Amino acid sequence: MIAIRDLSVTYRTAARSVPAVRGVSLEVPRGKVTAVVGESGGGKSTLVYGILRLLPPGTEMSGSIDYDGMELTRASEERMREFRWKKAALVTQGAMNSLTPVLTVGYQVAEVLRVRLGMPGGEARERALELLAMTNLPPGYAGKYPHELSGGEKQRAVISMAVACSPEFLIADEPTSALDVITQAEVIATLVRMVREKGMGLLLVTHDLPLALSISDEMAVMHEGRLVEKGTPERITAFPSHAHTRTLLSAFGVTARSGQ
Amino acid sequence: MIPRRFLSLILFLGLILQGKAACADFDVSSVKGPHIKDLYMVIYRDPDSQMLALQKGELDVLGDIARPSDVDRLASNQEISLSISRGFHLFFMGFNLRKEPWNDRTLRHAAAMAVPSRQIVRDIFSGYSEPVDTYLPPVSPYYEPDVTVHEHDPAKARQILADAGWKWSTEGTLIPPGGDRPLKAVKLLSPTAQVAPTTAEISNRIAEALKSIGIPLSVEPLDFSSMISRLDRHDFDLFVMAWSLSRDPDSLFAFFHSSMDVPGGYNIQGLHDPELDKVLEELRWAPDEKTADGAARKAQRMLSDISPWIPIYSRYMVAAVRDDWEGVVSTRSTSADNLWTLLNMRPLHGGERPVMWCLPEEPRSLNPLGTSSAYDWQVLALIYEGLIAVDPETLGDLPWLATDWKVETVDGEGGPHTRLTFTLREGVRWQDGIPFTSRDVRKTLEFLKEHEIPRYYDNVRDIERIDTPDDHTVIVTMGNVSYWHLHNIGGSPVFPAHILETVKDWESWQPARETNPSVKELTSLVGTGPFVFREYRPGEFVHLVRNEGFWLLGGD
Amino acid sequence: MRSYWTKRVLGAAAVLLLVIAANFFLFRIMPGDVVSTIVDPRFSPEAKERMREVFGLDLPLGRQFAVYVRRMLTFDFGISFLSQRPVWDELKSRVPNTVALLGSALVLSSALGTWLGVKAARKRGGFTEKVVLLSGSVSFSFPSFFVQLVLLLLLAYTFPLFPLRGSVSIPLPQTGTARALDYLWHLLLPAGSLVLLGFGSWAIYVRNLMVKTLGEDFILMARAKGLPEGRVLWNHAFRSALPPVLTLFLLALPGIVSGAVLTETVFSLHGVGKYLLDSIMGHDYPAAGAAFYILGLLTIASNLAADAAYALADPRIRVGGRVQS
Amino acid sequence: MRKPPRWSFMAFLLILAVAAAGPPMLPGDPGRTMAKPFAPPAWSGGDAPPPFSGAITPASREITIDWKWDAPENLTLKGQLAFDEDSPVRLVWTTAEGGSFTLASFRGGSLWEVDLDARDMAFKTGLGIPPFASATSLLFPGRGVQTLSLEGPAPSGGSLDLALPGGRWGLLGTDQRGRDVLSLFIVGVRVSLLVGISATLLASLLGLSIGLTSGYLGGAADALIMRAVDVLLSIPVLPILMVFVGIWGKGLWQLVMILGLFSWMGTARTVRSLALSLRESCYVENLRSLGAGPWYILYRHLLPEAMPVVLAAVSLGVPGAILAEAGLSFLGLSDPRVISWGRMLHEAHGFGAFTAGAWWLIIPPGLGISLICLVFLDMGRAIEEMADPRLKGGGGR
Repeated sequence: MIAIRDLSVTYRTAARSVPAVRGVSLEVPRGKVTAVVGESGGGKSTLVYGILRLLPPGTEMSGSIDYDGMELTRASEERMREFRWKKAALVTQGAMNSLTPVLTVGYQVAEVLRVRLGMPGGEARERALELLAMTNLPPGYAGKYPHELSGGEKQRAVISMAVACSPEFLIADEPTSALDVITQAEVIATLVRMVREKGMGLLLVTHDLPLALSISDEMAVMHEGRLVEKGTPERITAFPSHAHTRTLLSAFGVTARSGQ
Repeated sequence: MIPRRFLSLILFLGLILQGKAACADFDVSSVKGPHIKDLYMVIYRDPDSQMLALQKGELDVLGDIARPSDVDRLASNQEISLSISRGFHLFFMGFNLRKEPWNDRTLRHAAAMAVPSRQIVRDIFSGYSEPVDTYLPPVSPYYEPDVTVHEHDPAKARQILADAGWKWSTEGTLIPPGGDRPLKAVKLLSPTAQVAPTTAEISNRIAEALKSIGIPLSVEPLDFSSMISRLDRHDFDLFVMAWSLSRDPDSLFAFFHSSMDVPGGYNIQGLHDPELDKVLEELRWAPDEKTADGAARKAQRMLSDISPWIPIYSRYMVAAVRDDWEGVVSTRSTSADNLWTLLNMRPLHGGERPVMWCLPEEPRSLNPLGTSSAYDWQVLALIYEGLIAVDPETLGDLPWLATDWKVETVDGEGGPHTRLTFTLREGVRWQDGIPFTSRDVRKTLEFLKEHEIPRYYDNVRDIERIDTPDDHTVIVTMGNVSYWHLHNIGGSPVFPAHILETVKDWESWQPARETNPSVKELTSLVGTGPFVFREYRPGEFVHLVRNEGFWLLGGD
Repeated sequence: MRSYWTKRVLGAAAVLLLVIAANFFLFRIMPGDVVSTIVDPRFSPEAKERMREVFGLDLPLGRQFAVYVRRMLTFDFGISFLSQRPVWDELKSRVPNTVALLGSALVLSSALGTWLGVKAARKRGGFTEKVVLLSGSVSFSFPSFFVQLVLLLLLAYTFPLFPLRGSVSIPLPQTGTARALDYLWHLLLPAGSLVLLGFGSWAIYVRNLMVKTLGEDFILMARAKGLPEGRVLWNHAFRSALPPVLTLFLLALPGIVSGAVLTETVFSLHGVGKYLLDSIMGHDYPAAGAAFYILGLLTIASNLAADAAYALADPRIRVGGRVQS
Repeated sequence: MRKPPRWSFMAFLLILAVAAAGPPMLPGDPGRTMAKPFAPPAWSGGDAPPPFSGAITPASREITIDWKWDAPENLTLKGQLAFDEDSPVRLVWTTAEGGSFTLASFRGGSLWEVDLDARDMAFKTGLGIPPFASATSLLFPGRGVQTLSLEGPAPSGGSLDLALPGGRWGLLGTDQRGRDVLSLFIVGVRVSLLVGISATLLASLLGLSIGLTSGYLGGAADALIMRAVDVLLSIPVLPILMVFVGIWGKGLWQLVMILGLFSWMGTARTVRSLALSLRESCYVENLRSLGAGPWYILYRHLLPEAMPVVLAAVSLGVPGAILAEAGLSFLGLSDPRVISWGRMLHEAHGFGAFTAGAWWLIIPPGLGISLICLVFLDMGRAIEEMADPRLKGGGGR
């Protein structure tokens, strides 16, 4: 379980400082889907990269992130690197530039296996094919470059890479935006399958409220850097406690009863 | 009132060699060399690196030092000896006499008085040059000092102009006599040569000086070749130029005889003076030296009255040799970087080491027939020799490959002819071992004339016939009479007949790259001279070694 | 892929043709008279005229051009006006020196510049970045000949660590190895000065490219994968930035070739650049044309080489995708 | 917290001020000879003497010089003296050590003009010293009182001026002709700025218009122009400049033209890609559908967008032009009448300042060029960073 307690993140530049996450507390258990919903610029991505500690230099973090007794905000860079991907892997928006454009997809998957798990080259390449196959990418795709793949294919390649080291957690940052509806469904199905089959925990960060409602076990609503609502999808749909949640719900055509 | 005249009375005494390596009166017959075995002529093109290399000891001999700051610096260097000599160099400003207003002699005299040559020499050369008033450099044996001198005196310049009816406009521009319009703006063509950064500077000084007496002059700097083409087309008002002359005064004919005023001819200024023409003809076709000398001096006196140029200065030749050499030869008329030094020098502390001699430019082709580059000839002159050499002290004739000669005027068809009879030195061999005979001289002259080789054609065109009664006598009969034929024929290098016979195309002939037909280790670049060509590495050096069979060594 | 190469080769051919045409016409409209540069005061006007004929300058211009193109392509550059030797004979000995100078300078300055640029981009605001930014601007800002002259004075004269001139010692070393070492020793200062002058702008350019690249998502992704920093930097960021870096190669080349003229002048090197300068000064059309042509060929050849490297480095070209321009 | 303006902007204003106000404020013509050639700056001259002058007149027939330094570089005596009496006159120099030299002797009875210079060969020969020796070290053998006196009848009129040039001069010494380096330096900044800025402005204007045209027209015209740019970019410029200077002459404006004509390609390329992307943008698409003409779009939308790029190109281009001018000057391919920093370096090199160690002649123009280039580079970078903040050194993603 990853337990976030009272996390605040502030971006500092020479001229000003911008608080992006303010006093967030959240628990991400294994084997379950936890969703964070909020509008763009609400601090969701900062939260994701805060967990992996991939924020730009000069960013201030306070509060704590506890992973099985390890304090992530204060862990050494070495231990962090060990934590990344083996314990928690990142799934980014596939249409985004997440794959290195000059390396083949197969190489990029195999690279993780070789470098992180110390797998010999030949074995890594075979395993990469298997991983790609798991996300329904035929073997021929291993030799392709990212620019030759469609958005959905890229997304699946990214997921293959994410599960390569069998991490305990998947952290997905807007994995489906900019994909067409059918592809979206496929990608989500793949993700959920991984979680269910391997007992991983999934932290899904999205602005897509219906998606979050439909697949998450626990969810939270984020607004201007704060978590304004936490609970099961059913509870939130039924009894939204914060005005922003109500606005969101109504925006997506989900009717809710007044909390009070 | 004789202002400043007393300065010129203190004559430059010449023959001065600084410090330790002072050289007594030089006796040519004492030279029995060369003593050195290896000679590297190293290519240093940049004057700065020449200086640095000399001071660092990477160079032993450096000639033609032009920058006064370098001279001063080397003079204070205890490891280096400097020598100075007068040079056959003449820098002048020429007028276009074909058009107004320069056809006016008074204006030219006034201009001559306005130009501060002495001050220019002081400021630009720190005194290491000689202001001149004549049309031959003072080192010339035919130099005439007693000529009309236009002393620097701007006030007098204005005076003589006013006396001749010139007036000045309100802006101070000259108005010709009888006219009412001031002179139009004129341009002084000036080269901006890389090698002589001083030239443009001198032009500016001249322009300022002439402006001060009312001549609306500005400088037009041009690269050398566009300038020459303007001059060749006679499209100019004024120009500055320097010539490097030879010891013979017949250059006066080329520069000032009216027949040389053709497009591209040497009479650039377009001087036509029938009286002067007569004297110049007398000079050019003088039967003997006495007539020549008289005509040369008379021509100089006439020229300084006519003032077709304003002669400005003549450079001193400054050469530096490192002090660990002895036997360096320098005289008042030849600076230390000469053949005699090479024949005579040896390491001061004994032993054997190569001489590093500065070559300021790449030799262009090492083709003695095709090249006219002075740098090629710095090398070639150590390989090929002429019948007559020039005495480094007196600049007189010196027996060389010819031990004796006779100049006669004989009558023949179509009038009198000059006949030259040379007696050749015995026992001389070409560097490939083949004996040197009259056949070689004859073949050389015939070859030069037959192929009209530009560098030599003027020298040999008048040859009518060549007789070789025996192996050591050459009789050359010229088509007309001129004392200068002796120097033209006697001064030309002699090439081996057995090599000339193999030359198919003289323009692209590359003797340095051909294997010698008789000795495999040698190239076709063989002469009778003191040094044998070994290797030319472009951009780096030319390597020469002592000719062990050199005739001067054998006579020891 | 094929269209890429067709384009590049056609482009190179166009440049070649342009160089040849520029050569021919530029040098022919230069002022001045060839014959005048080789005059001697003792030549008569007839002798001068004879020189003009010898050099064949009396042919009509059109005919001269047709012959010219063919001769350029066969490396037959004619006879130099100044030396009266075949131009190619004169150039032959100079080409290796220039190639060695330019090649080593280009390779070393790009290697050093790239390394420093990557280092600088990695640590924003760090010491390396400051040094690179400063040294880049400074080395770009100093006139090259000024720096070179000062270096020459300091390192070849005041502290004589290097030779003053040329590319060989005199007399020549005896063994082959000694000669090779001697050559390197002579090359060190000129090439080193070019590196010193050239690495800065290279480093800045690479740093800028890397800064942009390091901001890309795939870099964040690579970090998220827990890859070691070196691998992120070189295998992902630099590999991706390589194609534009190679473009810089193309852009830097003409500058380096221009630098050869000054460098060869300062260090008295026997090279093509100096030959070009001398020929232009002497209005030696065939020689200047040939030198310009050789420099052009060197540029075109390296351009094509860089294009090939670009294609290798950028899969979007290699596998026939769309090329961003 | 507001940052102060970048240093380069301040420096640029300073340079502009010097260029505008400096030359008119100079006392007299910078071409005048002020001291001996290669005189070091006054503050570094050490034991070098200051300038000295004196005169012999009918009233005063002797000049005494209390000399406390090493021998001066030169000595000149110029002027006219008139004598009524026809008897011998001598100009005699007596040294502190008691040596005596006759500098000139003549007979009175007329007006004499004297023009002596210790550098003249004739002067040295007259004193009996070799040509490379220094006449002044003979006349100033030690420190103490040296005297120049006129022996013979008293002159009836005129005056004879003795001048000893200083061995050190001003803030930055003198050049090979004894001119004040500081004045030349101040005059030179104008030319370097002028050449740099006008050539780059020309290049940027060309680049801007060609880039906009190319980007806006697109298609075959664009392809053709870009090919031409590629070709021009891959040709070494210096050789071409050399050839053009040969054809057009070495004047300042010719140089500006040539430099401008051969450095527009980079700007054209950048502007063109900008124009291309703007042209494709929905925004311009909409404008076009609203019936906006190409000129309107070009003027109101493309141009303002391109301006920062062009400004940065100008700033970054100026150093290139200044350095190109310096390079051409160094090769001797510039107008010798125009004093620029490049020209100063060329002359310093031509006259051996580098080997003579005359650093005051080399360092100011050398550093001046690099300083001005640094200023422009930094301004260019500042402009670039405004347009693309990611490039800013340190901090911030």
